[in-house]
Amino acid sequence: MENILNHIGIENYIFLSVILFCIGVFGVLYRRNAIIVFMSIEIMLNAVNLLFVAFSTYHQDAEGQVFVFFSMAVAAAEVAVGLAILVAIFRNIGSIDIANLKNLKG
Amino acid sequence: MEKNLVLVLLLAPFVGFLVNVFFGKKAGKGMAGALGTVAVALSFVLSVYFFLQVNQTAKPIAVKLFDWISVSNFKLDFGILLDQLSLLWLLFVTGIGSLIHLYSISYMHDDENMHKFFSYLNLFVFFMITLVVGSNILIMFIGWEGVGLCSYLLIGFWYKNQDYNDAAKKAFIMNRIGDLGFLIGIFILGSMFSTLDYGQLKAAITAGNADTAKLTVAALCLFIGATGKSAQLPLYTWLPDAMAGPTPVSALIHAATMVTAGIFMITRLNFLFDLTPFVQNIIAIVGAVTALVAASIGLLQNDIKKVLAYSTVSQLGLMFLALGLGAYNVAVFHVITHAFFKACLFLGSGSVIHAMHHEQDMRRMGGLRKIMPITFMTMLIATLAISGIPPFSGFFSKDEILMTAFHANIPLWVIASLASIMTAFYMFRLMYLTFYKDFRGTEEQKHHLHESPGLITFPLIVLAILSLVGGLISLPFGNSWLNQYLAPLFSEAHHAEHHLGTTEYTLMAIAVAGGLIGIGLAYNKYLKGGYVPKEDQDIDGFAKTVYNKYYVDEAYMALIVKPINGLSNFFRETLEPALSRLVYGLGSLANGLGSLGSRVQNGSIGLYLFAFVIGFSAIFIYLFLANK
Amino acid sequence: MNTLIAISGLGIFCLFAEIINLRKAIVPVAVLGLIAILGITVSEFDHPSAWYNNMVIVNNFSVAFSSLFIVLTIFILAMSGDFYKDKPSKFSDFIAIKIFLLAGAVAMVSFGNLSMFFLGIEILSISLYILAGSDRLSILSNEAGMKYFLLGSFASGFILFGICLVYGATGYFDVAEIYALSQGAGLPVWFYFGIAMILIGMLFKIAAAPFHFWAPDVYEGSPTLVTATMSTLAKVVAVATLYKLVTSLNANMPHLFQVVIVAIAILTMAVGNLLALRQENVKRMMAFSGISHAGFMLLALLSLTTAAGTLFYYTAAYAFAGIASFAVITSVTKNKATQNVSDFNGLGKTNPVLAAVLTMSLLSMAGIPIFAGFFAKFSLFTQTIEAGYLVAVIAGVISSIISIGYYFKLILAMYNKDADAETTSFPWVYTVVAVLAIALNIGMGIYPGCMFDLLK
Amino acid sequence: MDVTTLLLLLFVGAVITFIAGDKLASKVALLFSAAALGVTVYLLTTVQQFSSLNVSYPWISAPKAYFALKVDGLSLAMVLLTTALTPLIILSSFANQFKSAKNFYALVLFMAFAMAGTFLAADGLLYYIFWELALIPIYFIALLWGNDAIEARKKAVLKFFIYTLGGSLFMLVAFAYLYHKAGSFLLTDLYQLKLSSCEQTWIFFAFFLAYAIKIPVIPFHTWQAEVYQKAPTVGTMLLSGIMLKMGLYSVMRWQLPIAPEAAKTYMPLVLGLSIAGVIYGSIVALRQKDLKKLLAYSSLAHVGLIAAGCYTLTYDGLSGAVSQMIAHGFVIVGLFYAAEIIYRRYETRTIADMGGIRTQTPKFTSLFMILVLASVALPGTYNFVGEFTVLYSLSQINVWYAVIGGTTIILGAYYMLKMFQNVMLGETNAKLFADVTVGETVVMVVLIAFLLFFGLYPKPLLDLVNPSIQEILTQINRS
Repeated sequence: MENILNHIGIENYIFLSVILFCIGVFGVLYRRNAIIVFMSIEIMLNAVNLLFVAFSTYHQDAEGQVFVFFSMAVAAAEVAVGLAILVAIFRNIGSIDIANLKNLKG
Repeated sequence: MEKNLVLVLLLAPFVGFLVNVFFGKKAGKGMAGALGTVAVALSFVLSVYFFLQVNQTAKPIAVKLFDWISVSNFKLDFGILLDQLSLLWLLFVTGIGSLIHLYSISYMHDDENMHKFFSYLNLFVFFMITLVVGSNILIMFIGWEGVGLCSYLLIGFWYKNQDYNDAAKKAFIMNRIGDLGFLIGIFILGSMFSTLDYGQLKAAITAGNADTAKLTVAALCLFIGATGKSAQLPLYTWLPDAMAGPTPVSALIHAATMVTAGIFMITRLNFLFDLTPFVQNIIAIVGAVTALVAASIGLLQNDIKKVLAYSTVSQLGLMFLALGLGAYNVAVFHVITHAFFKACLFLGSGSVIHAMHHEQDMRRMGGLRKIMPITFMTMLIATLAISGIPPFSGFFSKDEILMTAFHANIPLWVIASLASIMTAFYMFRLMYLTFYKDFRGTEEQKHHLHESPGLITFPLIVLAILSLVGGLISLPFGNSWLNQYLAPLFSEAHHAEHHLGTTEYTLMAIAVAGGLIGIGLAYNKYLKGGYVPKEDQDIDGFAKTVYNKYYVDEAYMALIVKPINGLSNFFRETLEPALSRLVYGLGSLANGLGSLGSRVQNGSIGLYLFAFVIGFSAIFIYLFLANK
Repeated sequence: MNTLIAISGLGIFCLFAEIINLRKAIVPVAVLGLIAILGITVSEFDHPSAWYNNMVIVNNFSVAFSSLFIVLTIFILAMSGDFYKDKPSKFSDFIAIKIFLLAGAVAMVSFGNLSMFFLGIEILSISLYILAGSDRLSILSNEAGMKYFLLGSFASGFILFGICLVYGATGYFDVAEIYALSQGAGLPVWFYFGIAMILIGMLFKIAAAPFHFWAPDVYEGSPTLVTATMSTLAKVVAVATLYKLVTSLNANMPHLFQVVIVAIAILTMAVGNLLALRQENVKRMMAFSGISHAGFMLLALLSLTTAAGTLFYYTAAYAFAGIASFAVITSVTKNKATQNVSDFNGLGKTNPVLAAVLTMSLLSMAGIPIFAGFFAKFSLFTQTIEAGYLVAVIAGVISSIISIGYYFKLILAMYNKDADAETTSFPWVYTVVAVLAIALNIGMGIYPGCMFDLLK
Repeated sequence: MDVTTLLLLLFVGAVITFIAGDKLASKVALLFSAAALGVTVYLLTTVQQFSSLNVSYPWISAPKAYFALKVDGLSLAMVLLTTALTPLIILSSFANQFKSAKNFYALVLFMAFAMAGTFLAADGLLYYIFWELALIPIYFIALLWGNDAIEARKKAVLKFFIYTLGGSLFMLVAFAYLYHKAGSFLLTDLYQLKLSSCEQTWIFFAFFLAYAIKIPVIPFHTWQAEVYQKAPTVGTMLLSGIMLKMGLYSVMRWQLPIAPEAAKTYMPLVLGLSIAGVIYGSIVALRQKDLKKLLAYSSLAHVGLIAAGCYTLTYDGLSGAVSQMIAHGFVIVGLFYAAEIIYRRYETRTIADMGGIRTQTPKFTSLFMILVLASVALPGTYNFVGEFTVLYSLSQINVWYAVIGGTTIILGAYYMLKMFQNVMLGETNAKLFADVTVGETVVMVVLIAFLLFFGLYPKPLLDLVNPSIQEILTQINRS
């Protein structure tokens, strides 16, 4: 079956995803605002989702796209929990800077 | 029957020991003393019985009691061998032992622990019998160590005085140094010949195909053992100190019996020493030098028992000289006569000390001749004997040694003769200072002076008589009884008789003259000159060196004891904690690493994420890049 | 599969129980229900089956581990009744979340498809995020929850990427298919990239160095019972899953992977034990102890074909000892602000039973016979030696020696010091759980064969 | 009636002692330990063929392990040592008032159980388990009922525990490796292994580490003196009397026959270490100020000699080592008991605070003296038999070993007599020393009677042990 991958090549999708994933990783590493960190994690996940879709097309197989739904649902749940914890933290210390979370160490 | 009698002979003193240990206190002092004496006397009677039997039949009595120790290449029985040599020793051990027990009943009567004293004495006699009658070297070793133990117990009998305890300890440890040599000798013999039984050893060694070098080492080791027990150079220093013990102990153990164990051992193993001339030479030299050194120290001692102690060392040296020259029978002869006169001397000095209320310094004595005539007479006889004046027993035995030395090696003869002259000098010095002139002690002592009771004088008299006539057993004319009696023990070589020729008579004359010179010098200085030795602080010059025993004890202290103690302190205070710290150090290292790690774990999420990524990258690089 | 459904049903029941005012019944019902489910699960032993196009595969491995998880959950739930009694309004939530967590755990060991695996791990993780931060008013708990969440979802991203790459390389999520393909040659390199990423994600979950940093902080900050859950149940689940993943995805593990495993195992043991030495907080100490045990368990990956039984034994031994010790720790520190070693002073006198149980569980973790921990370590060592990695065994031995240092610190405190504060009451349920758990541990020690042989 | 009964008896005894409560604990413990002794003696006297008592039940299938016990003269002799000393040790403690006595005596019996198990085990895993089990009770005994400041004690016992456990873990690795090679832990299978010299070397040293720490051989001894000093006397007795014999026994039973080639290759090294221990221990003991520490170092010296005997790989060395092990067990228990008797009256272990005791208690003095003499291996005591045989075996390897090792008879006499002099002799001590009680006398007399009897007539014990030693030697010399 004719598809776009014949023209662009699966490698490029992989590279794109890797780049996106790395952007996410660096976002997580360098930002201290919890919300932005969350968003960076979302970028990582979505980079993967993108790749899933690409592979799904590559293999002419729907499973990959189904998996994307799973992973989106999971990501949503995860972020919900994360935000809830964040709210609790904000109520306790009035800040969402993760650099302030250094009570536990040693 | 015979076996039972042998057992009684052996165990009677042991039973005496047990009874005295457990019931002595309740039985009372007289009872305890009597019991101890009877036990030893019983052994003596049996010894005489067996002696007569063996003397007649010339057949040794051997009894096997039970299987004892076995090692890979041999088994040892606990067996008893009553032959000419052991019986001879038994006779004077139990005989003199009985007399000294008798003597002690009176001598120790004031001591609260008298029953203990007798139990120890009995134990000593038991071990001495064991030493003598065992059928193999290891049993001898049991007795050997056992008498050492009793010596330890008895030297330290007055245990409240730590100096005495030190002396006891010193005796034990010095002995143990020798014992190690003895043990090593036993090991070498055991592994060479797969037996330690005298008979089998003799057969194996005389078969003549043994490695001489190894034999030499073994003999040397055994001799080291003998130097410990018999107080020869360099291990002699314990014996003078051992005089801390009660005087009967000095008489029995440190003069008559125990210290002759070394001579017994070498005589017992004469077949071994005969094959190792190198060791024999060493023995002769050590003996002669010991005789001279000890005699020279004896010249200036003021403690009456110390004088006797050094004289013992010196006499033992003469015996070793004889042993080294292969004249075992001569050595044995001197052992016997020495036992008589030295026991007599010690007991006599004990009598004096008893009278003087435990004063032993001759500078505080004098003029006792009239107050204690029996003591004086008996001691005089013994002194004449030790000085080698005919016809007293010491003359014959000492003369034989000198004669043997002369025939073997003139320098040794010179040394031995010098020692004899010194002996005569210091013995008469002792007599003059003690018994002549005026009393130099305190008034109080003078007031209490008295002749000792019968229980003390009786043994003295018996021993004096023996000192007088003891020489009869081996008169230098023809083939003496002793030599014949002992002949089965020795190889043929020793049967060569002395032909009394001019040389021999000249030698005798020289020896007697030497003795007389010594006596004369002493007479001149102490009786005629009325000289009384200086107080300790006034002694100076070379005399001080001699008086302080050439500082040998101090040298040992500085060269051996101090370094070991220093090492001990070093180990205890430095090395042990260091080792300990090493172990703790490992723990601290772990703790330190832990602290370091804790610092990395600083609570920062960023760092944790960073570590994750680093770890991830490292693994990826290793897996997919580094190995491409 | 029946297990999974039943567990989920039980969880939902717990949520409903709140609505129909049956709060008091929740714990007994949950415990009884789990016991029943345990029966169901065990009955599936030796009856392998596959469900829903191989989404879920039930085999002896999954049954054995599921049963272990259920037993652990029973213990944890039994303690929850007392632990949450001053938080009645959230009671059913906590219980339900723990049961859902169990469902995730069961899914993780019985997956037949990577999507099932991913769902399982996320259910487990999200439940744990919630539980870690569940003490809403405590900043420490918040911090623990946040740290766990951030790092956990970061790691999830890696796992997801790994799954994606594996899918891309093979075109399948079904592990059996992937396994078949991995036997052949010609897979693109990103297949191995994917495997590596999944493994690294799992290494994070079991807290292997250098991915371990979250564990001590999270363990310390979380409510004690949650710490117990994480250090026993969650750790065991992660290890079992890791093992299952490795065996089912890639039987012929390249030598390079083994080297990495050995290196990480040694590093993990060292880091865990060394850092534990300096800890005063018991929960934190147990976290490091758990890290070091993760290092040991990693050694099982070196002998994939034979180690299932050993791993099962090790995890069970570790988990029971952990439950026993955490039961004691929870009981002792229940009304205290801190959980320091000094809080255990004099326990030997005030409550000898708890002290004895804690001692025994620590001895088990230290690997002293006759406790199960010894056999676990020993058979792991044996297998590792057979696999040819003596160096890993030596490292294990050395770290075992180090571990005595901190385990005994606690024991010494219990027996050798007098109590600082007045004694508080010790609810009976903790004691019962502690004694039962340690009894199981000792039973395993006296007759280890029964468990070693299960997964032949 | 077999050895399993014996083990069960001790184990059940421990449980019942615990149940019996504080008041009855000591009596119950004594009863059970005496019963165990009875069983041992019964077995020794009635059984003709010891191998008929061997036990072997399958226990674990993977790794394959058996509950296997090997009964021969050697193991029975060691069991006898254990069961004979345990009641004496328990009896000796009757005068002490231990808090929570039930725990204490239960631990003592449990330790006896573990030690007897170690001596009997014929399966490596089982052996290792017993070996480690013995460690736990002594740890608690020393920790909970010990002397001195708690911090120092804690440090000492922890070091002891970590040290010994650390050593044994390497042995465990060796066992794991052996299992990998042989497919079983059974002694018989391990004996049949053919290991390369490299394998033998590291297995030999893995075992050596475990045993050298337990025995202890220098420089692995640093735990010893501290623990001996800190532990309560009962613990010290158990440690020095029985437990360190576990190490020596294991050398004979496990280390040498499994790695004989390595044992031959490294003989100079291990012999050197052992003999160095003799001198080192003696010299350190010379200047000790603490009575228990002095005895600890004397023990170090003596076990050095025993270890040397083991490592000679000769019949004499092994046989002498066994004799010496038993003899040392009895004598060191007696000596520590003497120290305890003094401590009960003077509340001190510092030698300088003693002295002048002899006048007040002649009976105790005599008993103590005999023990001192036994410890310096005076002929007539069992110690002499052992020491003589060991030194003889050393002289067969090299006379200089015997000479250096033999210095123990000199140095030993030196420090023991010095100790005795300072402790017992001298001017009568101002402090009252109550005469020894009947119980105290009984314990010491029994110990001494044993030593003297077998000193004069060691044949029964030698006959008991020697066939096993022959067997071990056959294993060592297999090609």
